[in-house]
Amino acid sequence: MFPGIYGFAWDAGHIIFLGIFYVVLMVVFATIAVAMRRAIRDSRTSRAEALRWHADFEDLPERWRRCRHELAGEIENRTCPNAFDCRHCVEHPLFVSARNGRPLPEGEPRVAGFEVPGDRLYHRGHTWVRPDPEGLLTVGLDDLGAHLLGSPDMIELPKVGSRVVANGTGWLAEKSGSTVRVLSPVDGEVVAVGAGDEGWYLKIRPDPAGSDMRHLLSPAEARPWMLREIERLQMAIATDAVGAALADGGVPVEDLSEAIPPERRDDVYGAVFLNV
Amino acid sequence: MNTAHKPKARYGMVIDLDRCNGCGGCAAACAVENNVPPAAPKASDRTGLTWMRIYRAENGRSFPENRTAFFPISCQHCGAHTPCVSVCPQNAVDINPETGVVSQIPPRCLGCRYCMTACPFHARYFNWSDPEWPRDMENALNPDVSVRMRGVVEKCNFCHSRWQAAVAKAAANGKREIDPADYVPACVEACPTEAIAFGNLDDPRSEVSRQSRAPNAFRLLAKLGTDPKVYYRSDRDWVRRMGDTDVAYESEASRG
Amino acid sequence: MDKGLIRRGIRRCSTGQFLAWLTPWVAMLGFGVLAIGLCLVKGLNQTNMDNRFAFGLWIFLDLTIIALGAGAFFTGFLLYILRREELRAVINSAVVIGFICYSGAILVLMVDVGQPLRAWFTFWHPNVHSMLTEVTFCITCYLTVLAIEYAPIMLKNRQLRKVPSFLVFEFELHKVMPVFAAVGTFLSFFHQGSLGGLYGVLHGRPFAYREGFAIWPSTFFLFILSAIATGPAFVLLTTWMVSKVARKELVRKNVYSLLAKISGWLLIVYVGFKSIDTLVWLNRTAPLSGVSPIRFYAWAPFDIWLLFVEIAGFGLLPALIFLSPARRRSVPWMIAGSLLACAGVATNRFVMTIQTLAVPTLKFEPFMLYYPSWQEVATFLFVVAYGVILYSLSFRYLTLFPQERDLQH
Amino acid sequence: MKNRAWLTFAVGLLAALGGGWFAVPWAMYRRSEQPVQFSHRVHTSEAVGLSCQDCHALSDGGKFGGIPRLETCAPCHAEPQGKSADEKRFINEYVAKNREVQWLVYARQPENVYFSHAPHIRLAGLKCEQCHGQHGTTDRLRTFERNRISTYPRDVEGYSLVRLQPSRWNEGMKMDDCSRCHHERGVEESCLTCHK
Repeated sequence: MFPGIYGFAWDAGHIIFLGIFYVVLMVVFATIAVAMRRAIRDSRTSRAEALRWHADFEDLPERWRRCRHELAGEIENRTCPNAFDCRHCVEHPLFVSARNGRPLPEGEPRVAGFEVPGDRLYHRGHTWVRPDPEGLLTVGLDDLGAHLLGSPDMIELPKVGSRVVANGTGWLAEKSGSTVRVLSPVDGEVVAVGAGDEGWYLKIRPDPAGSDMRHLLSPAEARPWMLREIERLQMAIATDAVGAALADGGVPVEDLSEAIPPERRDDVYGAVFLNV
Repeated sequence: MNTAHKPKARYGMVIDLDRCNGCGGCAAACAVENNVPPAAPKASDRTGLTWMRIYRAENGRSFPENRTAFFPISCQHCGAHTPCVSVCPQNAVDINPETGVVSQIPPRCLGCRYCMTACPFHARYFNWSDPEWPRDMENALNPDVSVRMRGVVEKCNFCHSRWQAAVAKAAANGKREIDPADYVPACVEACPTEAIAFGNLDDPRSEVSRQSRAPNAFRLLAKLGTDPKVYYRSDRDWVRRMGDTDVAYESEASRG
Repeated sequence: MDKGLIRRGIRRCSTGQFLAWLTPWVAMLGFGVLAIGLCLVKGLNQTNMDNRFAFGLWIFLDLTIIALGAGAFFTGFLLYILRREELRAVINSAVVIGFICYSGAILVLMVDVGQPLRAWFTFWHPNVHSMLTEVTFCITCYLTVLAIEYAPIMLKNRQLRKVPSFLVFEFELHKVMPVFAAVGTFLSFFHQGSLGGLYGVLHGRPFAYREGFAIWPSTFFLFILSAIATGPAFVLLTTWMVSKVARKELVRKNVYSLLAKISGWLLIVYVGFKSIDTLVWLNRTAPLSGVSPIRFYAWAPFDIWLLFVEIAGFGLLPALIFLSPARRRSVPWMIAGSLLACAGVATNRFVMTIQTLAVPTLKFEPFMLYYPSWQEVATFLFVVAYGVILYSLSFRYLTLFPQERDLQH
Repeated sequence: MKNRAWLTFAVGLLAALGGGWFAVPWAMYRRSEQPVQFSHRVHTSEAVGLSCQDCHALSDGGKFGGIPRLETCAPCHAEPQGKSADEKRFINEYVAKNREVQWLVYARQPENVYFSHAPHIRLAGLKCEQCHGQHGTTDRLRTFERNRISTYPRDVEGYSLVRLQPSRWNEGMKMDDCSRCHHERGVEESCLTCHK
């Protein structure tokens, strides 16, 4: 095993055999060490939030990872390869330029009973962001999200002064025993927090360079998307016993969570808020 | 391993099968000399321990042509491509270049039994149970041979402790060469018909080397190329053919 | 009760049902513990092995499950090195199966050796010329690699991934996974081969002895080939069995047929080489050792039929099933093919282990058989139970089949 | 905070190393004193003038007489030769009662080792000091340590498991020591050379 131990000899057999053995060991341990070092670095540089989203996104079912341009009817079938982050997408600008400046059809501000106001941008995790006149960004839950969580049992908002990152955790909400990680639509520093009944949750100061919001859906895109989301929600709620149970049209009940069978609630939250 | 030295000796045996009557004296003497424990309560002839096993071979004819021969088989101390030495994963088996004896070191043995599958002579034995001697018989153990523990392999080593004693005796007298009379394995001593000759095969004057060159001498499974140092002799053709692996034999095999 | 541990959106039976499923396996595990305890405390006289059958049921089954566990390294190789992305659907399951097979085999080996506490001697005083040394080194190294590959699957558990450092470590570990896949492939290649070499080098046993290239006898390469040919078939088989037990689709059909196709091509190559090797051995190697090959097959029940069944029935037949596109469209056919292929590798390991020892070398020695004792069988049942329990836990709480969620609707 | 982490680590490391280097070896050996204290230095001094062989003789057959029996000591020690209490006790307890001393043998080899002094002294011409070091000039008999598991004396196992420096005499009579000397002198060193 080692020189100096009885039975070891400096012959070809020992050198080749043990040489290979030690190389294998070194490769294994070096690779683990690299992974650990990177993990420690990631934890320090608060990349954990971004990594969590990437890991979660990887684990989402493929039919939940549809490209926004598929939802807008610009392409037949496309799975998003960029974790819903169009800022780094090579193809997204091509789709936009293919529109030749023609805007997408605006659509109705009310989709299947859910409000989709035109003054804000939407995140795929059912949050929206609205620029304030004073340069801050207001973040809140969209109508579907608000109906699902109703009035949460518990809510854990970020501290004022902390940073949130796009696709990272915005805040945590607990409802009927399941914890939901609501995703933040944008990067920035939290300057104020509010509760859901005020219509918003966070006020965020964007980074000095300005916030890149290309990854967010415009109201015109959000309306067909919302339709798809309701479909998806119905699918998620559906059990073998009960079929789709959401009202078609009309005003949805205040607290949709009551309409969901308790044993499906956790899965439904995961599906809507993109939590794995 | 130091191979600078020319081997001092290549010890071997010649067993005259025409003299062997299968009495088992060699096996008994071996067991006493080498502290082979008595059979464990549940041991069978397949799980028992013996460094020297006597097989019975028959020519397969019916009366009055039926004939029987006995093959005492111990470790054959292969000299080339030694099957067991190369396979042991942890060097518990090696060849002593001074004597040509194939060793088996129980405290180094893991008990994987790979050497047993490798040995074509089935000359290696495994301690399936804890060795146990009847009360007081432990006092009669040979202090020059270590007892083996459960879970290890053991086998004949040509009574190597006797060689060590002979070397010490010669050294006490300031001599490097041992007196051949001082090194005789127990089985050779015990054989009532003096069927076994033992000595240095490399010494052309020795009895064993003369007998090994006799025209009726042969070795078991010689075609495997393991160069055993145990020779057998017989004037009977059918007995000599028993040593081969070749299929052309007519007898029905059985064993004792 | 344990809902918080199960991945969102995945349907699993109730806790009660799960415990009911585990109960018989735990009982079997307990029975195995008893047998193992007997072997360790009282010694190997608890087995029916003897001085002639120095290897028995344990070594035969160890070799078999290690061959079946080859699916882990080979799937990893195909996915991470050759980039067959379709196999991502089964890689986690293959890793868990590999881990179970290898750890189970090592566990049985620790009971099988006479002095388990001396296991480290092989590392401290290795005889580098022994195939068993190579096997020992490679298998322990590879089990380490498998444990490393298992780690990210575990860290993806819903509760564990909540811990940020676990999540980040899992992410980074996953990125370097190709390195482990490569190391695993390298190690598996050598020990699968060395397990074959184990017998091929026994020139004292003409039934097993084979000529070869450099230091490796031909069985070295045949074992590798048969293992990688059967590995995918076993992954296919287990996936199907799990989907039957769980009563749901776990992977898309194309994954089944891809596995079958890979297995089929490798099997046909294996059968080709195995046939050539058998002919060379019967006509050249064995006669040179002084044995007429007819002698090997002179005794019932291991007559010449075993050779034909091994090569044609369990080798060629599944290969033809797998290679026919029409058969590959039918799950029952693919399952039948997998069963045959797995039986083939088991037969091969059986022949090399048991028949080698049964066939006498000395003329006045009889042909011998041996029947395992209940302790030997129970020890192996322990491994089966251990495997089922570990797999069940992994299946329930970890994501073994990423496509499962997609296929639920 | 950071300092505390390092401190914890350092303390843990020290504890582990201390355990490995001192506590475990200490716990592993059972210590006992020789039944009678004895000074080799007095006996080998010029005043007495004994040599090793005078008491530790080699028999004609090459067997090592080893530890002297009462009959070797009694002729000189029928009456006290000095003033030591140990000698008085030796005479009263052993010589007078004709009882053998149960000496604890530092160099007693394990059961599976065959060692004969004859080839080493007569043929190789080794001096006693080569293996036994300065034992012949010591004033006191050391505390005897016996491995609780193997029951072997500590001298034959060496004083540390992993030895980084070449053997010193009191580093024991490990197999490595024997094999190194055999190797250096070109003597055969296969298993059966020394094992039985």
